[in-house]
Amino acid sequence: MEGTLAYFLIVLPIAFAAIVGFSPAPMAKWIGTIGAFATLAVALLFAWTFPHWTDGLYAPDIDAANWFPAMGVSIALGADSVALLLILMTAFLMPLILIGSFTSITERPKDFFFWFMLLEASMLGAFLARDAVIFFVSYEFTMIPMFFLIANWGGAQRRQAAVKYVLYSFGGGILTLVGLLYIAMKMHAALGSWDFGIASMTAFCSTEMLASEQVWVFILLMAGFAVKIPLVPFHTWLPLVHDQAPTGGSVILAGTLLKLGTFGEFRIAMPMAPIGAVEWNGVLCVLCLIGIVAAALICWVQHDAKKLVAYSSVTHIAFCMLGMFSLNSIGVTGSVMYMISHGLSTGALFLCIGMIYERYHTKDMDELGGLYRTMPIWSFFMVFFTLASLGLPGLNGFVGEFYCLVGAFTAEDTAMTGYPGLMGPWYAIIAGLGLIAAAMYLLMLVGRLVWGPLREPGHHDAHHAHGHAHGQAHAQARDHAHDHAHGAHATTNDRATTLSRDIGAREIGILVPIAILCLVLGLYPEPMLKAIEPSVKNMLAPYPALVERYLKAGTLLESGSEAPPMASASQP
Amino acid sequence: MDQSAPSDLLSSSTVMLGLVALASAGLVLLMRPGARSLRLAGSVLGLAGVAGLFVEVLKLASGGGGIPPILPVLFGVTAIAGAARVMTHPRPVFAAVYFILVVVASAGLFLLLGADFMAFALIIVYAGAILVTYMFVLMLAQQSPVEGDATANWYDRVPREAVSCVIIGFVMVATLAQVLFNPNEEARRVASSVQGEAQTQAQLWETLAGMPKQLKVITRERLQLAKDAPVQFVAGERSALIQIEGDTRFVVATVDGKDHRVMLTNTDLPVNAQVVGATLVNDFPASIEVAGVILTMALFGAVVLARKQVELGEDERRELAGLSRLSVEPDSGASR
Amino acid sequence: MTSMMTSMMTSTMTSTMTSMMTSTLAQYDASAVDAALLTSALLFGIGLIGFLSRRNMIVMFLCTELMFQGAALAMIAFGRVHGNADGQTFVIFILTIAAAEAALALGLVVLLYRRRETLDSEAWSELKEC
Amino acid sequence: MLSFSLLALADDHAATAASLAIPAAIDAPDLRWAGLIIGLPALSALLCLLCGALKLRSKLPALITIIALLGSFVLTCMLFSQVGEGTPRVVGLFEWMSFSWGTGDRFQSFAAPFALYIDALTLFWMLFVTGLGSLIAIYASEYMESDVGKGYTRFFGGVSIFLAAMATLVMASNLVVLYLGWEGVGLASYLLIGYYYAKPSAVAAAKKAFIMNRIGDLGLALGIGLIWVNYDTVDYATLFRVLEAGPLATQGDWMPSAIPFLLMLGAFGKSAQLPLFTWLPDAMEGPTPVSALIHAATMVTAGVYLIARTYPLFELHPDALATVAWVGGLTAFVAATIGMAQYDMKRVWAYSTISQLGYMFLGLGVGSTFGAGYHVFTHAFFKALLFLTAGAVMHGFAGQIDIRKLSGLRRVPGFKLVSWLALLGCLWLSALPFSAAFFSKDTILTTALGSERSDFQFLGWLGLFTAFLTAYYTFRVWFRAFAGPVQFEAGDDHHDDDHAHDSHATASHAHAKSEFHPHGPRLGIRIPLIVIALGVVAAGWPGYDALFFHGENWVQSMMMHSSAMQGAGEVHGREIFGLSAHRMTSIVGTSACLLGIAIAYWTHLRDRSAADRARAALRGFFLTRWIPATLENRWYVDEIYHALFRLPLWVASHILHFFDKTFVDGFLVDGTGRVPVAVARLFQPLYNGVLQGYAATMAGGFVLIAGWVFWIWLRGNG
Repeated sequence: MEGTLAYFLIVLPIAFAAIVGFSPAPMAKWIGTIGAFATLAVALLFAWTFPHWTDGLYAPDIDAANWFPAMGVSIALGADSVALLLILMTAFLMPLILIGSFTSITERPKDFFFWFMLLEASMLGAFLARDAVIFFVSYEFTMIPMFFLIANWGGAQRRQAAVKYVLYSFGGGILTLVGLLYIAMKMHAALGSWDFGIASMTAFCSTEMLASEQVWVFILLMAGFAVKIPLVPFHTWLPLVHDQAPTGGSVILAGTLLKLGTFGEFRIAMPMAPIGAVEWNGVLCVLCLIGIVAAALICWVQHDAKKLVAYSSVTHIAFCMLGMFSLNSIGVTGSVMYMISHGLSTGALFLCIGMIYERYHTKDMDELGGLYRTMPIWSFFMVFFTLASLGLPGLNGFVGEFYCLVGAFTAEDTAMTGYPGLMGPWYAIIAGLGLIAAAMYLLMLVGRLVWGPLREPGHHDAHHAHGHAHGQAHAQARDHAHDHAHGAHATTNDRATTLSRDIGAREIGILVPIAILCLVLGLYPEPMLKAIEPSVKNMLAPYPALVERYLKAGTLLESGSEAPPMASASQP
Repeated sequence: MDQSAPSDLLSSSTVMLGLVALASAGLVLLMRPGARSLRLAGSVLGLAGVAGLFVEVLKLASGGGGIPPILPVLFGVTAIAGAARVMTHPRPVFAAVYFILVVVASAGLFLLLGADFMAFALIIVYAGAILVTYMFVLMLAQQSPVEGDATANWYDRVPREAVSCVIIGFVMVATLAQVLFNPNEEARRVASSVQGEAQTQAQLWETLAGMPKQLKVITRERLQLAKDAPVQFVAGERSALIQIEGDTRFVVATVDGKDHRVMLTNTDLPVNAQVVGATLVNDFPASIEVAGVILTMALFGAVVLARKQVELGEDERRELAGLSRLSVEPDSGASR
Repeated sequence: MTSMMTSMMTSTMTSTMTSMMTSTLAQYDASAVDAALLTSALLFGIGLIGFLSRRNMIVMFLCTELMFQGAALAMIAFGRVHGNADGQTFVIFILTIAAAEAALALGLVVLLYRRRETLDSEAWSELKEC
Repeated sequence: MLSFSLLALADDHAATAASLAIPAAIDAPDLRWAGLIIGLPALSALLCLLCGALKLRSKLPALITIIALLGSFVLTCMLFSQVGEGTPRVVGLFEWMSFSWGTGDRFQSFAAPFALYIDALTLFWMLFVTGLGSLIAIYASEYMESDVGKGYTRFFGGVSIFLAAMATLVMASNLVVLYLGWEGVGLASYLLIGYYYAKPSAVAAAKKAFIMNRIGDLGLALGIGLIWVNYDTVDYATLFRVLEAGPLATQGDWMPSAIPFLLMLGAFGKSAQLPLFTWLPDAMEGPTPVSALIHAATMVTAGVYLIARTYPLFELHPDALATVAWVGGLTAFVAATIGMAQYDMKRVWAYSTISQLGYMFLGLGVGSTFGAGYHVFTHAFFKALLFLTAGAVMHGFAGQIDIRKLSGLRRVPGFKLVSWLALLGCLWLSALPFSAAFFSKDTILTTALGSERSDFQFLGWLGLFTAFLTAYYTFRVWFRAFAGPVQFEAGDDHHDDDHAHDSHATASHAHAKSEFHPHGPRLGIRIPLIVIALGVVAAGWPGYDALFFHGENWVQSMMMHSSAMQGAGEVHGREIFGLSAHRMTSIVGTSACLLGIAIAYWTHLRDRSAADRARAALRGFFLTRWIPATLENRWYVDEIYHALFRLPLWVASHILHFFDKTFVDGFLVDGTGRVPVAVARLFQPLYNGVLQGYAATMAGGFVLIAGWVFWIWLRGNG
């Protein structure tokens, strides 16, 4: 039963994309939303009938039709609890985004919803993939819809941003492909047959591949994911793209596309090259720390609200990866939990900023201020989601963050902790500084936008010059090409978009579910933690022995080609 | 000629390189439109280089001893000098004339190599025909020089990037020189020439055997017959006209019912022109046809290219097409 | 003046040639072959340099003729080395090509000259990649 | 003299409680209704949110909050009646966070259920938290009435969130739930300080408060981490049992002993002690009930509660408690000095709160949790009273709180009760003999002076000197504002809450200044004031009971039966100057208090110019010029922090941003983008359209290749 559901999860969005393509323009947004809701329904059904919530196995585990039998590539779909949670989050966010962009998307709505549906299909494909080629295809395919979404409906320099985004992650993706191919080629040499199944590749790699090979195969696999995550040196595309992407694009980018990187790391890079992961662990941890502190400080001096939130997601994701690199169950569980909570809170923040952008056509914090006076409901949600992403206990950010901190804290060489690791209290202390910095820049954001005296762009002169400006604004809006209107600040916050001063029922409708989910995950995260734990333990099987050997010997690269490391699954 | 010791092998090749370099330097000086004295020095330098080269090469050829024969050096040097002048002379007409000198000098070399038919064919066709066409086009395309200004126009005097072109030339010539004129190559040439000589001998007899008319002429001459006296040959065992006994060759001819044995000596062998004609016809029949086609194509090409663009007016065109002329003027009628 | 020069040259030529005729098969003379080869190399080199450096289109074609001449000389020399007449027959074909080329090239030159009133090859550089 | 002898008797029945172990907590599922103490305020917060959403324009939110707080107060009393000073009880409510992994000796588990740990300390704290909370809520219902439509629901929502979080913090059964309450209280204080959101100073103060608290919270979080790493549990009950079993074989060298210092950092952050105290004075930007409830009575005592609750942990490091004592003592002194030079009444009370908190930490440090606990109890009441009287004045005088612009309020009609209650508060603050504060402060100082350690003695004497300063600045405020000739100026804002039309208000208001007449507080403010005043006096009852009727001091018995039992024993110090510690502190303390009041009377009532003349004299003499300057500028602490932390961080951020934008993004990423273009332009000149150019390239290429081929061929068989 789940087998068909898994396929249905991917086919449905594509089908709806097609329908949107052929439907008349005004109908497009409704069909798109229905499609998103349908996918959500299928995802919920899939979760409902999912048999392996607590034993970390995959369902459906049947080997599906062969795609290229000669090359051992088969359309094998399957999800374990972690993948399923990410699928649920994606399916949950998608309808909200589409509803959110009803009014902001006026140009070519059909294309917009068409691309979004394809984007959803490819993301779900990536999460569901049990075959390296399927994973890679859908992982790379997400770039195409994202390119069009940014290039057509983005900000002023949207084309450069789109091109940069695609080239950057494409470059990274290529290296990942090389890594995967190398493994497949080694398998072919050893076993005589081509097999791209993720399970078989993982089994082969962690047992047969030499330590020296695993070290640089890990780097190759990590390259693509490091760009997508983004780890610090490769993060520069994120603020640029977020600044230029439309609201919906930003939300899905922060909500799920970053998680593709971390999920890839969790599903592909770490299991396939455990020795590499251990060898490079020191460097990666330092990168995460730099990411946390540096990006947080950069956030503090931003003037553009969206860029601030973009850099804040760089900090949060660095925090999440710190948990992942702690190589112990509590850390990795914390990082998976963090992925989901970051998706919700930062996604919601982008939605809020998008609502402001629709009304005032500016995201610049110097021009906006004290919006509580005019938009109390919006301010409530803005403050709520800022506190969620701040990691306030009781909301969803805290649980993930606390687990990552504890994970980093206990990843030490003392015997006391269950899992020896390469980090220690000092890492947790520096990451803790990130917590303080998070408070600083997020409260600065809320302090400027929500609290303080009322400041609206061009508000003052609007009253006096309202009469003639109004007419001129309308003329300008009508005849000028899309770019001009988009780029130039509207002289008055034009009422062309007929948006009520405070957020309307539609907008509240998309924020309330996220808020409820944040609260529930914050106060009662138990079921989710119990779901994540088993699959994390399965992934971490080879790591304790390796880490201990690493701590004792200082390096896992014994001189000469020693016997391939035994995947001593000492304990889960 | 034994394998010369590597040391002097090295020395001879470096000397040759030096000489080629010298010649090139001379050429460069010659090419650039500098002061007359400079260009004179260049030509002297060039000639010295070329002469040295010839001496070096011929020394190699004559096994290191003796004075090199005059004629090849003479022809070679004049050919090279002529070529240099062709290239450096600012007036294209003089360049063409110098080219004739080059052709004649190389014809001389042809003679030395025993290709006398080709020597004269070369002079006739090249110097006579092709160069004349060049002269003709030159005259056609040359603006008449402004009175008093005897110098050629700008683009003839100043060459393009003389130095880099000379370097390219120098590299090529140095390579060819190295390849052609090292002792092993010389030894190989001499070896194949010995074998070649023997082969030529047998080939000449075959060519003669393939020329019945010539044999008839020889027999008529030997037997003092009349020009048009009928002569019949008696074929040898492999139906070859020329029969061989020991090292003498003869042919049996029946004249008026009697067989005469006509002895053949080396002098009866075909002359170079005949040999060339024979090989041309026997070995390269297809090539001749292709050559013919190329020439006709060239003819058509030349005709088409040289057509004079004649702008036909509306009326002429209608007329050519045989249509009546439409016209509104009353009196234009068919008088035209 | 040119015709006088050619007649003078041919007269000297015939006198030397008759002395040769008697030995139909001239003794293989290594020095002659080497001289010819060297000359052909130099001729070809000078022809190449001329073609590359001279701006006048007609002189460029003259230089190609020089290269033809160099090639022909080499052909004859190696023909002599191998003792057969193939070299010489091939020179005949070289002549035909040279003639055809001369005819066509000069026709083109006339056309180009008529278009731009100059023989300078640099006048024709529209194909440049600016 | 009579009084002194009685004091001597009090110290004889020294209950040697040191060796008594903390009783093991028993599971009490029957007490699940205790969860409602947290549930009720949380529910009221939700209801307020609902009212806000429905845009109600009534006092309903106040009503909901007051009912909820009274309900939780009643429940706390019922709980107290049931548990009293009995064995502590753990009530599990629901599963929050739990995790376990590894097998065999490597087994590691982490459990943080949402459960309550009810013992004497918890009840003691909850009693005055919920009690004061409900009273102040009633006070606020009238105080905030001018904001009914605009921010009323948000205010009472904040108060409810605060009470819920404070209850969680106090009643938590493990440190992680304490952390939940800890940050929840920080959030509530952020929302309430920033209540007047239109004022940029309020927003900045709120942000500053939250960030400073967050720094403390980081210390606390790391402390919790360390505790869990070393003791494998974060639950109080199991933690106390493990500690009882003797100090763990310390396997990490500095790890276990770092725990008390980290917890201390958290406590100092929340209770505004020396390193992190600058946020409390700025927190006065919030409405006065908030200052009274949160920044005087309840939230700031969270730090004291934390140290009291985890007192056994503080034995892990020899001078952990000494540090607490030192920080407490120094803070008390510094805050008192700054308090002397402030002109804003609420700021003075804020600094006095910091100073009194310093005393409490001094008490904890020197080992008298009983003294600290008792001082918390008494301080909560009289400081709330002082703040509320100040609030009544602000309410009446349209936001005017500057003591230079107010005088003789005693005789202003409607403010007679407020003035007398303010006098009561001031007397208690300056530790008038036989006032409740006198007993609590006396206990602390006696323990300090009586202890063997010389530095504790020094702190004791410093505490006595600070008591003199306290008396001086308290009565400086009272004499200047409430006594003396009647003359006042109205505050600048029409009504000290929403300033939507402040620009218009000031213009129209100027002409109205002449005939402004303050309006005295109505019943809504008077009744809570009176009740609290009764509370202030009643707070002394445990002291009187122990002194006159030789009963057991109630606070001491509560402390005795809680985790902070080590310091709850009777204090018995060695002789000082021939007198017993008790008698010495009482004598010197009383004299310091009376001296302070006398000086204040003399410089601020009889001859008001005297203070100014003294100040001018100080400024004149170059050696002492720095004293008035530093005091008025609050020891330049804010400026130091700005220079030490905020400025370098700001510069670092700009550098990082610049580096990130130009080098990483510009040079590395865009740079690699530009490389192909540069290479293409390199080969551009080759294609210049000239025939011979191409011929030369071709010939050159051919010649090189031929040369190279022949060269190899030559070398081969040359």
